[in-house]
Amino acid sequence: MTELVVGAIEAILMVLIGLHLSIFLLYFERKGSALIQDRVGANRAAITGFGRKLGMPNLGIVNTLVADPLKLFTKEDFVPEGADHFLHGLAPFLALFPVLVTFVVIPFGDTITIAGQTFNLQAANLNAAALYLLATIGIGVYGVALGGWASNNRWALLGGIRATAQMISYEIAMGLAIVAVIMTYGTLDLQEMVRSQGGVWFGFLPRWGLFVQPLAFILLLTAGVAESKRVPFDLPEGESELILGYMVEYSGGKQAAFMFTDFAEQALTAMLLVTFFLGGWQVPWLYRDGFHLPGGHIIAVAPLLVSILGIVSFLVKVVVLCAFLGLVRWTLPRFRYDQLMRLGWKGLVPLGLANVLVTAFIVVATGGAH
Amino acid sequence: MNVEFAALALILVFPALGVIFNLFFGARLGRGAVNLVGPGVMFLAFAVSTWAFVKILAMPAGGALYCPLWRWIEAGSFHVELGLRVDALSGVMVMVVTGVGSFIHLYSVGYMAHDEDYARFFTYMNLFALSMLILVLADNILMMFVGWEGVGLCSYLLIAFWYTNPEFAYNGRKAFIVNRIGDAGFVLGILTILSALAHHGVWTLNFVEIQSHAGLIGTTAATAAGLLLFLGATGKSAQIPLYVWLPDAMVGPTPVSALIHAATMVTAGVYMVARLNFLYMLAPDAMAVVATIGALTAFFAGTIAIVQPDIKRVLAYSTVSQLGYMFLGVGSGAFAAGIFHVMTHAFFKGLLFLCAGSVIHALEGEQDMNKMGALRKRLPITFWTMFIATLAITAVPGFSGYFSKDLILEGAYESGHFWLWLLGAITAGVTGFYMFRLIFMTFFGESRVEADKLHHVHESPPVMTIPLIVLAVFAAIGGWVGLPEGLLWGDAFARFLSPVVGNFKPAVEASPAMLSAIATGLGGLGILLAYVCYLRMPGLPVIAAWRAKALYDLLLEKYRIDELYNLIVTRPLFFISDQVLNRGVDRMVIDGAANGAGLVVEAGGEAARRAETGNVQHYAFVYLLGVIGIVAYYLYLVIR
Amino acid sequence: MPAGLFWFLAALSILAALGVVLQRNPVHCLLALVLTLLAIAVLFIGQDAIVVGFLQAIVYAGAVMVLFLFVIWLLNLPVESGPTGHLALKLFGTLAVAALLAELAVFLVPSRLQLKFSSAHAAGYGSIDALSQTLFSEYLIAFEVTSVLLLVAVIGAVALARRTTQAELQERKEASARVEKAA
Amino acid sequence: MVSLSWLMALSAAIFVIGVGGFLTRRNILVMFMSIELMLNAVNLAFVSLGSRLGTMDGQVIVFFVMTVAAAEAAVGLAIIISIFRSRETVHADDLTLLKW
Repeated sequence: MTELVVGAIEAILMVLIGLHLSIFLLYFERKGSALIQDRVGANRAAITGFGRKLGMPNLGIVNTLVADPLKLFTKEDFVPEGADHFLHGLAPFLALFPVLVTFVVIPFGDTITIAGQTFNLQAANLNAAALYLLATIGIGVYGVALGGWASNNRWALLGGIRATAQMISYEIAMGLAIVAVIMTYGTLDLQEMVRSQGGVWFGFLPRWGLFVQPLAFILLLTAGVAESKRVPFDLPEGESELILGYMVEYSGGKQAAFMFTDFAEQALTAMLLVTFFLGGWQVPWLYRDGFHLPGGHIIAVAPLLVSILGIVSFLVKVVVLCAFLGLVRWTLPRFRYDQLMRLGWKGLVPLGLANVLVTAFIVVATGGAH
Repeated sequence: MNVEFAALALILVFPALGVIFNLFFGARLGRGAVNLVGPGVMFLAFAVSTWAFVKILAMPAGGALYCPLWRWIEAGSFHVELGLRVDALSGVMVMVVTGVGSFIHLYSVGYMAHDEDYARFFTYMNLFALSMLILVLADNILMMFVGWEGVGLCSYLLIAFWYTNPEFAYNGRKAFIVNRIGDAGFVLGILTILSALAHHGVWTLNFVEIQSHAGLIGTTAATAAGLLLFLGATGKSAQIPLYVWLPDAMVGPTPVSALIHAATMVTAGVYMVARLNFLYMLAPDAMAVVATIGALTAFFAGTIAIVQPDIKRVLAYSTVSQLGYMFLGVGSGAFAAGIFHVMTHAFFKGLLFLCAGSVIHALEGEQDMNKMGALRKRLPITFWTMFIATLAITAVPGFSGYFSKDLILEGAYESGHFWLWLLGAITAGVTGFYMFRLIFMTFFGESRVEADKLHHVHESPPVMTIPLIVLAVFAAIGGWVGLPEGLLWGDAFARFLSPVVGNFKPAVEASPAMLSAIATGLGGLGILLAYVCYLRMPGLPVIAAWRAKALYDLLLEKYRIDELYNLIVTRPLFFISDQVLNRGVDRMVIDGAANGAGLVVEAGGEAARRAETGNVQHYAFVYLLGVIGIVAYYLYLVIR
Repeated sequence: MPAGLFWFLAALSILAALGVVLQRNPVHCLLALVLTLLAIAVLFIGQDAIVVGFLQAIVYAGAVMVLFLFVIWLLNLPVESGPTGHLALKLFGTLAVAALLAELAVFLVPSRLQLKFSSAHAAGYGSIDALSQTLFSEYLIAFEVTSVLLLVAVIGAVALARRTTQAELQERKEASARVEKAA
Repeated sequence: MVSLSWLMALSAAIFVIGVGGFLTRRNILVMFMSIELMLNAVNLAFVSLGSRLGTMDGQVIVFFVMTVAAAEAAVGLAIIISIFRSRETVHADDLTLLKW
């Protein structure tokens, strides 16, 4: 029973992390893009001028984090004529749900011991977590697909078709990248993957997956961006061509759910990259008993602090990666659809296959990953 | 003493190469190449044969060369090993086949000089020689049968060489079909021997092995086998009752006639009987049949030859007649004499045909002797060589035919067949008559040649006359190898062959000189009669023919044997085929069954097609019913 | 697998399967099918067939069914209005189906399932290791043949579904003209 | 532990529903989906029996069934598209060309 409660708490925690990251990304979307494009960005909503009285610049933070959701959730929920009411309502849920349930398998810290009880900082300790990821991501396709179809709108349907084709195409590249990672670590358990990234090579280099599977990192990064349908892969939304693609007939809360899905996927991508390649919650040179610096010095650290440092390390890495993804979003121009498909099928998939092949050879040659 | 001699295979390889060359490249590479290759391969085979023959002569008596080839048939304890074997008997035969064959090939170069289809002609000729060589060289009876069939096929091809003429094609077919009848007997004969031996656990078809186990074959089986094989021989060697194809075979090119009559094919039967002498010795009844058929054929064909106007037809019947002599010889047990006659006959009959060809060539295809005459001066070489050949065939003492025919008649008499001897002696007279009739009508007397042909009658080119001269020499002196006993080297030929065919054992004492004198005297009588009838009193034959018109017509129409065969065999066969098998069995029973099956299927399909709605769900429903049935069955099994 | 979960999944999968058969709108049918597949996938995982269960979700529900969805869109199928199909077929079909179900039910009376079953699994049963061991030893040839089958299916699908382009039509016309000219 | 009988009964029920769908629906796409239902029912039976017998064979067979189903879907759907292009219909009772 305790286990169940702890699991529930951890799951809620993880989902909250995901949601907050999404909020952060929403903010970054507004202000970050403004920064890059040399403009002020969201600047109007400063409730009672609270911040200004304290002499702070107007960050528009309240606008983004509070006013936007308030506005979205209070708008009229409009369903177009001839639309499939049931599916129109179901689609945003179908899109968001699989992403949110994916967060639970991501380990966000090592075990933590509180009051004599040891907890694993991973909401659901599935031993086939890598497969679970792929499954939920695969199911996520239906949300956008049905959203586009149920709107009874040509633009929406086109957007839905584009989104579906794009997602199932890049799912393959993503799956191949993850397969290579699985082969490298020899396990499907994400917590174990992170654990095996502890320690150092050559006395100083952290044993991160990035140094073993650089190609898989790039593949997963690219495919992840494509999965979340962000620039440069935002063709399903393509404001200039399809108005807003599969979301065009959505408003209010449902549209917010779709938007949220994109952000959550971005956050998820960042978490996966961190877990697979950047050592997860591992802090370089930090072991159970403290830091082992390259020079041979040892700085003792309390066990509880080690665990907390792990969580902080994980969050920092994720935030940095999210920021990087946002940077990409505002830096690269959009692909054409044929270029997108060509990149997916002729670029990433063969590269992923080659990577799997080479990995297999090396794994066999070095006597397996176990 | 047996010696392995691999070069024997070359005797077959050369003609085979000739066949391949002429068949595939002959027409493309032109007349020159064909004229070189066609006879060339035969001369090469002749050279190898001579080499082999000399080796045999050098060996002690009874020596043989052999050349194993490969295992042909293997079925349980029965297997046939292919191999070539040359002993004294087959040595003589192979020399005759390649030797005479070579010169006939050479002659053909001249004879066929104006024919378009020379490549096909030489293909057939080489194949013919090849088949005959397989027949002669075979060391087992089954391989011999291959050659036996081969010469039958080639005779068909060559007789019908000018196949655009329906009559010629018909004659070719006739030769083939008549041969088939004999071949059926031959196959049955082989099987009889095989089963007789297999009954005692000996599975073999090899001549030597059959001979060593001959004691196992009972008299009855030997008689049956001998008669069946002889049926084959009557087909191949044109004896009563299957001789009818040979005169009709004259429609082929003349070198073909020479080849068939002299070197190949027709002598196969005689060779076969001599080869299986041990078998026939076991069956005196079969021997008697062979001798009787031979003597009857000799006389019978000779009488037909008397009145024939066609020069080649006369020669054809004379061949049938001479073959009868040979069978008389081998049937009397004088196997060496029979083979001796095969050899001398090859020389003079080959020569006669080639000379006749030369005459025909000169007269641009004219074969009727009533339109010849007085050609002696215009065709000197042809005349003299043909005259020598005629002296040989009429058994004028000193010439080759004299020695061989004498030995045969002596054998017939001494084996106790007095009446057969008498018939043979009379036939000698008949031979003298019709042969000199041919010479006189062709080369002497008034010229009856048509005017427009007369001015370009000319002697043949050297490529044709050289074979004539060579063969004439052999026709003249070729018989001296078989001089009478006690004279110079004596009967060397018979001594040479005796290890293979055994020595002749006389049953009745007789004076050879006396017998010879009677036969020669009868021959002289025939010549004299011909001289009187055709040179002294040219009107006499006409009067005789008018007086005995019935007999004359009967002879002229060849005793109407063909018509008889038509009546008793062909017409009933046609009748049964058409009325019973065609209208009855074929149209009613077989067609009825076939059409009936079709009707049933059609009616059934018409009824069943309603079930085909094309709707996949209907099919699935029926499928489901089947599934329910199967599940129900298993349910029954489980519950029970 | 807890009994409660089983009953829930069983009810869900049967309802969803009925949805496939009874829904008028093909897209709704498809969604019902996806739901059935997912329920069955969970049933698989509940019986320790972990890899196969996830594969069912990834490949079957996540990819093959999307293909169906694409085709439905491509054909722009209307919602069927009113009863469809042959009434007779429906009647007799239902009867036959009921008969089959009855037969199978008789089979499934627990006293008849007299097989010797063990409920305890060896360690690693259903894991990717165990599946791979079986797949790449005992079923290796079948596995390789399957790869050929997939290749053939891909080629076949492309060959069947692609339209002939104008340029190809033109080329064919010219080729046949050449043939006629030659003849 | 759920009784094997119930698992098999569930499999049988889904299978029979698939059969019924195949027989009664006109739309060949839906008929196709019914076939997938039947396949999955059989898969469930395989996994259940394999699980009770403690062998991996059942799962391997399910793996192959999935592969074959994927190939079948690819080709089958391509055929349906071809049919729709030439006949403008996906109703099974309009596609009765294969009859007398």
